[in-house]
Amino acid sequence: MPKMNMLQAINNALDIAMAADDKVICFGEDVGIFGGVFRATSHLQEKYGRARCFNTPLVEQGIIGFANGLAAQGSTPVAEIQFADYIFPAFDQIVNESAKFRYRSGDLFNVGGLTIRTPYGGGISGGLYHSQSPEAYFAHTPGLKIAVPRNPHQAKGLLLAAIRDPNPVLFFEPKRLYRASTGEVPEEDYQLPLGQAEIVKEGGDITLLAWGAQMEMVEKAAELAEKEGVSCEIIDLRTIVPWDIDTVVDSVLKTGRLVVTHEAPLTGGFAGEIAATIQERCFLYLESPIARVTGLDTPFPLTLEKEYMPDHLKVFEAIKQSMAF
Amino acid sequence: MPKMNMLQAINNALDIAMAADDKVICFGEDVGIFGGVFRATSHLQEKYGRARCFNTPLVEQGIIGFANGLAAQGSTPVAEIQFADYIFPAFDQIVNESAKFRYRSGDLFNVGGLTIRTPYGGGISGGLYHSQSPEAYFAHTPGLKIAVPRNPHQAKGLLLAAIRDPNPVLFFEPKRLYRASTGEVPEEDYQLPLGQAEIVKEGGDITLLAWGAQMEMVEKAAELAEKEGVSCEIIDLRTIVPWDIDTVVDSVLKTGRLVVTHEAPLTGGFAGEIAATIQERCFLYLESPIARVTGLDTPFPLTLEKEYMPDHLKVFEAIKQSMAF
Amino acid sequence: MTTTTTAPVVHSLAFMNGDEFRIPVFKLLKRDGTPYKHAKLPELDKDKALRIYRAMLFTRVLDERMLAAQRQGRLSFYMQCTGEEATIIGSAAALDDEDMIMAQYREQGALAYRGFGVDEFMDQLFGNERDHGKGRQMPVHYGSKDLHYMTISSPLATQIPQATGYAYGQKLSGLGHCTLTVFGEGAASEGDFHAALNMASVHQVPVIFLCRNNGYAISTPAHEQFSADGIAPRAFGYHMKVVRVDGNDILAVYQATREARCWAVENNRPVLIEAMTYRLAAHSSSDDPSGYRSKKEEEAWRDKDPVLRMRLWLEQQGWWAEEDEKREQDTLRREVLEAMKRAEKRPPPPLESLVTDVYDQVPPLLAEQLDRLKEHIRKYPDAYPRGARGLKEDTQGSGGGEHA
Amino acid sequence: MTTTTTAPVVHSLAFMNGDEFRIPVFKLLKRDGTPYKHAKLPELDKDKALRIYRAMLFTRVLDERMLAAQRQGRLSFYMQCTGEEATIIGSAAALDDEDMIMAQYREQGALAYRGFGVDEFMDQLFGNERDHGKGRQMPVHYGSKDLHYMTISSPLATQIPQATGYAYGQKLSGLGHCTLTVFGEGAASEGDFHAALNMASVHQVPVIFLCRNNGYAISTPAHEQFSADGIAPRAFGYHMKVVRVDGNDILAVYQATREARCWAVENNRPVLIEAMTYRLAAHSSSDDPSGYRSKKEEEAWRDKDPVLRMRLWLEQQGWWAEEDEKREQDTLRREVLEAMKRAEKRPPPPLESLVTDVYDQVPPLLAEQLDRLKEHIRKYPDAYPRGARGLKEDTQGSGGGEHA
Ligand SMILES: Cc1ncc(C[n+]2csc(CCOP(=O)(O)OP(=O)(O)O)c2C)c(N)n1
Ligand SMILES: Cc1ncc(C[n+]2csc(CCOP(=O)(O)OP(=O)(O)O)c2C)c(N)n1
Ligand SMILES: [Mg+2]
Ligand SMILES: [Mg+2]
Repeated sequence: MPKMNMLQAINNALDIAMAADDKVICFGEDVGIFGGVFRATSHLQEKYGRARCFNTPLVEQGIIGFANGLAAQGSTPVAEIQFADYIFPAFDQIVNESAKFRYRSGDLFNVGGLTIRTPYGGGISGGLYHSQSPEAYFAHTPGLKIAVPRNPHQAKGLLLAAIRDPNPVLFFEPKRLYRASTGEVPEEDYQLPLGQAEIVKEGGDITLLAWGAQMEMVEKAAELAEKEGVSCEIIDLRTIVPWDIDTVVDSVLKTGRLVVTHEAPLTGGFAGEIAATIQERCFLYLESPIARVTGLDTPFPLTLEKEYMPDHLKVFEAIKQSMAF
Repeated sequence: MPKMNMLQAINNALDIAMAADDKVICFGEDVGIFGGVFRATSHLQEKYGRARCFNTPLVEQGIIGFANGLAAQGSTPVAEIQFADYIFPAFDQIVNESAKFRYRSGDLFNVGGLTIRTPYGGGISGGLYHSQSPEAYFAHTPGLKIAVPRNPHQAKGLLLAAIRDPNPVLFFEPKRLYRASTGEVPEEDYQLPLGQAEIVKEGGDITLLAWGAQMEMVEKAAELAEKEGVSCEIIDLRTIVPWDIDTVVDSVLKTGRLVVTHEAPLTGGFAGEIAATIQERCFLYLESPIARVTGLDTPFPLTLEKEYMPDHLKVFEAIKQSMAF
Repeated sequence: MTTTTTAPVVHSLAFMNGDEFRIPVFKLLKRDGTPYKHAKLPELDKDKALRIYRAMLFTRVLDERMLAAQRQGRLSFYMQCTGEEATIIGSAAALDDEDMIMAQYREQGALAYRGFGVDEFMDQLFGNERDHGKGRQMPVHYGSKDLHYMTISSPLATQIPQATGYAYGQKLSGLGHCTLTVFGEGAASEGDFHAALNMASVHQVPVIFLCRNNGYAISTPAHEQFSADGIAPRAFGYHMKVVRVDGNDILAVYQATREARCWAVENNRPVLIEAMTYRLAAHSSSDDPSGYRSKKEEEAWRDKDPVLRMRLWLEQQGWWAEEDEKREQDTLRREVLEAMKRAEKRPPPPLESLVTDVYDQVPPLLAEQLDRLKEHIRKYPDAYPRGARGLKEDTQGSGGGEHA
Repeated sequence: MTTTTTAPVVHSLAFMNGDEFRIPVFKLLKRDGTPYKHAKLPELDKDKALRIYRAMLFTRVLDERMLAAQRQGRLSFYMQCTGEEATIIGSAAALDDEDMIMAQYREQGALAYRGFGVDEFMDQLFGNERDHGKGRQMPVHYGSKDLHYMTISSPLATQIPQATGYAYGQKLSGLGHCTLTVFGEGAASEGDFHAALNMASVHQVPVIFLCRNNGYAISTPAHEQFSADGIAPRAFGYHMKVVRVDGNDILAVYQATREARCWAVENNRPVLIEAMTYRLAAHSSSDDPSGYRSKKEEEAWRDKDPVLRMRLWLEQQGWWAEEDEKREQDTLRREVLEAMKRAEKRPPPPLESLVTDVYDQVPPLLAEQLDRLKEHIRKYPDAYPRGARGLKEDTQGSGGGEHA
């Protein structure tokens, strides 16, 4: 199997999707000849022509509005938003339109072909506007699916699934890992299922739950904890909506403890949803409060980014606290 | 004390704020001579002139962009978004701009004068786009405050506080109650504190928590429950951000049970945040899982609105289940 | 790439503002239905002319009846097309019937022209189990896949960039279709308008942007909406073809749209049409215009009635007469009333429709929510008569009177 | 209200598209610094001319040095103004120093002209404890309340409607100030642009919209950004005064902005200026333009260098000479380097700055979060050297080399 970094895996997935289906069309700011500011769409214009891979004007609400229309027409648009921080001008088109298109029309029309790719998250000295993790804003919106890969293998498999899923999917790419994360990626066309979490490591004492770039923090924290004799079960949620409640519930019924972590601020973050659901479903089995390790309730900082980040040490401390409860 | 409905109370608060301070300026779609589609700004243009109360063009992102600039300049804009369902085109200006203005400039500049008023919620046969309760989208955004009144007295006191608070405040008005809710409202200028919940009724067996229009459901449900001998403590959160954790914690430490209800869909709704926080802080005191009674994870329906709504019967059932746990 | 424009160079400073030129208004018919001198009317055979006129009449009758029904409390909400029938139906008639129409909400005339049945209208208005939209949206939010009419969405202007994208797909599919998107002069203030027109121009798509400049956005008059002479001059900012027509002159609208369509489809290029018209009725059944405009102004526009103008022209062709009018009106009124009665009686959509179509399949959590809801309704069937219907074997009678 | 326009009526159909007229480009100076024949230069005394030129030189030197610093890994990120100094500084110089400037990110020249100190620049670039922005934003996101320069915000175009609102406040306060907002031709595609210009025109505010049309938005050339001849024709859609200038000709920019300002402030009306220029450098230190444009094109624009043109003109006035240039350049280089060394050594902002300014006061939950963070850092001080600094009595030395 070839080794790829995450960008290569994404590029490869797009390439495969475009080769397999003429209806797949990629566009966004600087996506054309330049291949996107991160080069995720490199060479696609060369290969598939300007009609199927192109630059748009600089207008996110237009990009998604256009993509909605194109999807309604029967095409399979894969729109790139250059940074997740810049997805908000398109919020109305996503939340009021993409998400509600099928429902409001009684399934006469739908934008199921739509995929929105966008790099999210911190760790690149990006400050307020190149670091946000906005998944929770969209998770409150029935009608959307949301997937986040943690490594190149997932990136390819989940992105291909997202493109082919008959519902609009937001695909958040952990940009910190674009080049940092490498691994073996099958050459062929494959999909990973949306809506299914992955048990990355089994363990008996405590469940650690995350997605995307935070998985690295969780794995490092688990290493530290294992050294202290704590057996950790690690789950990668992979899909935020619909999220795999059963897998998490089963794990917590077994371990009795749960730590959830994400980069986004605490208040209103998706860890809250998870904690609320799990405390309800595992009430009698919980041995300690469900812990959330998250960003602070502030905008994303710059100089003190390291302090802000919910890193492995903070996750480790949460594990210890949970065990000691 | 005069009796007012909620619209009159809001109109009265705006009138008082404009009379007291030349810097207060009200605008939005149809807000001028017409007084807004719900008439919340009636007569303000007559009284204070077109420069201080006016129609804007039909562009929510412009209304809030303009309001941000006006607030940064030192004025006190009170912008109306005609329906909360139409606030999303302004999402970027609110979430990336209003919320982060002070932080990113190191407090050189701020838009603390800004207040955004908007009618929210169901119960008026409004379907998908005249019924949404989007508070949770904003609750995940550090830098914003969010207040929701449940009756005319609160509407006036909280709105005056919002206008004068040195931070941007979103003021969600339960439009179902605009004319339906009436009560005595002091004539004079007064403010109710942001960030403080109100214990509406003390009780010992279970805590019921809501805000805005849902308070009515909670009160009705409590009546049913009391008949069955359950003593309910009812809390009106009033402010979603920053929310009054202490008051809720104190109550749950006492009762050991909590039901939270809102109209918005379950997943990612603010009840999740509350449940996550309370299970952590009251872990050893909880006698049953924290229950959430909310809208379904669907867009807001029309014909089957009654079925969708988290009404008093559903709250009542949740109370019974919690008691029986 | 260079930013040097083809513009001339000057060494003394002069500002422009658009007063340097005017975009004229294209008219063909006078109010009395006769053509202006030198006006060359479009070719329109009798069948097509009558198809157009019948759609106009139907729309007028529908609007009258349904507003009345709303006033009687039989319907929760309604919006009239009244005064704008020529703009709507004239443009729809100029299209191929398979071209996509993406409209705002006041364009029922286009649907009527395409052949949307009176029962289809009523089922949507009453949100019953036969509504294509499954009773999920407010009245007038029609949609028809068969008739290539996109389901209406309340958030204004969102359909405009969608039309650009839809037309891009049409261009790629190469079948020679285009998209017509219709919006008010108020909606044209939204950011989505700018996005849509710019992208259409850059990406070269066959879309017709039809702005109904009817003078008001609810209470806001056009002069508080923008400062320019209408919407048309905006086209210059996108180097887009533009034409302005008398929106109450159906032949002018028809001709302008036909030429726009030809050009758009042949060249894969967008066109902007501004139709100058007037919203004769209130904004919606919830609105009362007396608070923001004068009866006199309304009267002046009533004199320019587009339906009457078309009728007069038809009479001059010898294609229509007093008796036809009477018969047609009677028939339409009866059909509308009968259909309304049928629609009112039809039961609401089944409880399951609350959770279907959120996704292509109902996800587990939502299925669970439905189950819990059913259980709850079984406990309190009287509190949820509509929801309880399908849960018991014996349904609860008609359900007709339940609509608020 | 009526929608009848003042437009003429026509009975035959003709589309327009904006080719009917051209918006010329206003120029005063040739490349060699001499005025065009018949060009009437603005009055500019020696002091002001030198203030302008020094700001241009400073900006050039700052850009060169900081890009080099970025290449050496001393700075995380940088954006150059190079090639656009005339547009930025010429417009700033035409304002009253108390007018508000709301810029995009590439306008450090305006700050330099207003007197932002070299240490202030450096403290922001290095996000140290003296940065006015408290180390929260990426390099080049300057702001100065004293100099009426709004802190830069990365989301594009958001400042444009804000400028409209700011100017509305200025109009109400009646002190005769206006707002200048600067943005790229790329940012002008955003919905916020449309909102801003339309509202400015309707609400009649003294705002100058200055578009730097520099040919590119990152890799996207202007012809993939819009189809019209530049941004200027959009003004007609808002009935807004507009002028187009050679953005590399500082006297032309100065004169156009001065007249625009006079008119805006006296009449409370907006003006649009389109400055035709070129981004000579890469988009940012993260970009490599060789992937999307030719060296030849860049060279052609290098020949139109705005700083050189100004220098040649100054020399012709006898106000500047070779020695002045050398001395000034040396001084500036030294000042920049020294300031950089100082800024690098300054410690980061205190840990508390993570939570202040989210609100006017730190709310209880956030205070709790800070307390927990402190506790955590006390446990692992080596893992958080910056955060740990303030927590111990003895701080950890310079912190200088830590910047990624
Ligand atoms: C995004 C959005 N904002 C506000 C509204 C509320 N609203 C509904 S119709 C309307 C006026 C529309 O005016 P115009 O576009 O001129 O169309 P007309 O009603 O005149 O046909 C407004 C403000 C909305 N539906 N969507
Ligand atoms: C809303 C938003 N979308 C995308 C970006 C990413 N971005 C930063 S600069 C830029 C190009 C801007 O081009 P232009 O406005 O022409 O300014 P220039 O860089 O040429 O000065 C882009 C796409 C952003 N900062 N904000
Ligand atoms: Mg209108
Ligand atoms: Mg540019």
